[in-house]
Amino acid sequence: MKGLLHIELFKLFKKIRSWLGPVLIFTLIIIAYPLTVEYSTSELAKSFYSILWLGSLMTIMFSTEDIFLEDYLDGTMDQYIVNNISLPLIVFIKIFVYWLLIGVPIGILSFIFAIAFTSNFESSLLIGVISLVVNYIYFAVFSFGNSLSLNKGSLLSSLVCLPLVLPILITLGKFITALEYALNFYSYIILLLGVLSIIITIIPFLISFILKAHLD
Amino acid sequence: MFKKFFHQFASPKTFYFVSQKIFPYLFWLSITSLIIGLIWGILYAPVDKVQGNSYRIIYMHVPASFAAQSLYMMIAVASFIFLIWKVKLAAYVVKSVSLIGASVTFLALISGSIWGIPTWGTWWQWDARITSTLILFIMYLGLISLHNSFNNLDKADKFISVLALVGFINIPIIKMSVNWWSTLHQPASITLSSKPSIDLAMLYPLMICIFSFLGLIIAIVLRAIQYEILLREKNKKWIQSI
Amino acid sequence: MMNVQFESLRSLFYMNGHGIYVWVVLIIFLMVIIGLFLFYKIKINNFKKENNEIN
Amino acid sequence: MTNDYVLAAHNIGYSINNTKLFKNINFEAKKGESIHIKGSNGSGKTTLLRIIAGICSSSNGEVIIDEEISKVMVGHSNALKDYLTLKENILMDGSFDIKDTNIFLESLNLKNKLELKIGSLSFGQRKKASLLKVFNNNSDLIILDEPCVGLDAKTQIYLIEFLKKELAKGKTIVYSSHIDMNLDSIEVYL
Repeated sequence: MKGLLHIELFKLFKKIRSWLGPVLIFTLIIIAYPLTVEYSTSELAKSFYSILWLGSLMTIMFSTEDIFLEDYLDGTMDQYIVNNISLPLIVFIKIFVYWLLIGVPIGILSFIFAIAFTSNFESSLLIGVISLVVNYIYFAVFSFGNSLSLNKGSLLSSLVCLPLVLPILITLGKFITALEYALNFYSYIILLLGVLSIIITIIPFLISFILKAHLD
Repeated sequence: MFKKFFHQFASPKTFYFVSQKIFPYLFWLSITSLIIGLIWGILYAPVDKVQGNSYRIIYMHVPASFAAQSLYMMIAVASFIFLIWKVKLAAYVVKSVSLIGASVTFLALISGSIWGIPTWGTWWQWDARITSTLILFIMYLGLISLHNSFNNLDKADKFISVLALVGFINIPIIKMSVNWWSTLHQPASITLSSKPSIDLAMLYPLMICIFSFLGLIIAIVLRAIQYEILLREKNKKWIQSI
Repeated sequence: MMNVQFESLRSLFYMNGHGIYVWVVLIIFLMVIIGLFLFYKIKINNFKKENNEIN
Repeated sequence: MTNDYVLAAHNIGYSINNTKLFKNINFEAKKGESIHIKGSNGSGKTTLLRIIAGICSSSNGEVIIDEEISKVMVGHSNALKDYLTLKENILMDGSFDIKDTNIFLESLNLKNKLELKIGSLSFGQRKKASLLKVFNNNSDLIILDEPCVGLDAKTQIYLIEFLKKELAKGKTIVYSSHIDMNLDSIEVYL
């Protein structure tokens, strides 16, 4: 398993545009946001969080587009099966690696931007952590969508994924309100962690079932 | 045991001929009762004190929303049967119901938003019920476009049923979260749920409309499944002799 | 109790200003039903026609 | 009865959208035997090989392969990454050392291409690179889908000689090829 993790990490790391591109685009979205609003700090802080969540959602949506496509087209996926490598394991590792190289930088950037926009260190740190958790969920859900529409383009996968990520977005909204009004926000964090744990365990099996059906 | 049952009674051929026999009864029965229900609702039911005559849209809107949700339930059950017991007929059900479900959900959305103009003064409200119906509509669209984008129909059947099941688990979650989210806002001035308890004279025609519309839609679903059977199994001998 | 709620045909169409909404919804409602029904009827008939031509 | 077959196929059929691609395919292979799958374009050779490799599942019938047997397969898609160098691609396979590969790299004229990206290699060179998997393996069952396509005459002979040696060692080969590879194979027609 360590070898597989190493290989997948190496493969993604070598494809610089696949991981640096999304991170840059996320940065650009956040930088472009103040330019569209007439400047006043309180106004900016108000909808900063929406931009943050939607920005990471969009970035992750298109960064996962070729998460399985490349291996499917060049026959690497066939080799996984011929060599008896567990497909759910590969799926799990792939999602983890994508999260590590794209999700983690986005999480750190969210933390930095949150300080810049709200100038509150503690809540920004919390935002950073939540962003890490939510990014993993996004990666898992969009990998699911992209595995369904493997070589059929991203239109289909976004149609498929929108209803699935919606509850997450609502939870994030509730979390932010709780944070701003100093209410009890821990329940939302626990809820997100619960969703994360379910997704970590179920999604790899679901996706590998779909990938097997694609190879048939 | 289940498998044996399904393979005997749910063979496409048996289904085709049985549904051919059922269809006219179901169709004519539900269409007459639907017409009765609509005439009763629109002409004879008393006027609503708060909303006036515009409430009569309820006799079209509620049956459509009810059918939209029951059809998704049907899809979920069928896709479960397909994935577990690999019954081909179940896959045909999933495929053909998704198109009808999408049109019925569209009907529910359109009638709801037209109803919104006289009652709320706006044709769209980000209210919990409307939002979750909109998402249901998107899910139907997802199912249809997923199935249409694959040439290999065996693959497409698997994908559509996986998606339908995941979506089915997601429906209560969406409902819950959307309810939860809309409590943030001011409650809508008049919503269906907060309406004063409905008068019996209004309720009877509504019940008739709901069930006869469902019956009518199921009759059309039977037709759709028949078409799907013809299309998929056109190489079979019994179809060539029809 | 079971009386027609409208005095004239005109008031039935007008419905105190709400008639337009009710009738538009009714038309869309019927159109969707008829449309779905005809859609499958035509498709099945076309299939059978082609099927008979081949055989 | 002892079952000494490495690979046995009973009554295999495959259909797409209720249209049969092929049906009733039967064959058996022992150690040291090879099977040549023949058929016209679109008759399902690749699909049959994928069924044998366990990638696809057949619509009817079954392929019986001993579970302990290790397989190696080279198909049309070569499982090489364009953005990695040849050396990195070889290392990624993980199952063998770059030192062991040296003999094959030299005889295939790939030795001086190790540091080049796969994207800059020619079609034939990529084919050779993907065949390295076959040359450098300990698998008992070798599955080849049109291995000679794109290879020059010299390499073809090299490959065939290598496969003959492997057969003599008691390995089993299943392949499809439009060129006769003189391996004394059992022929299966689709």
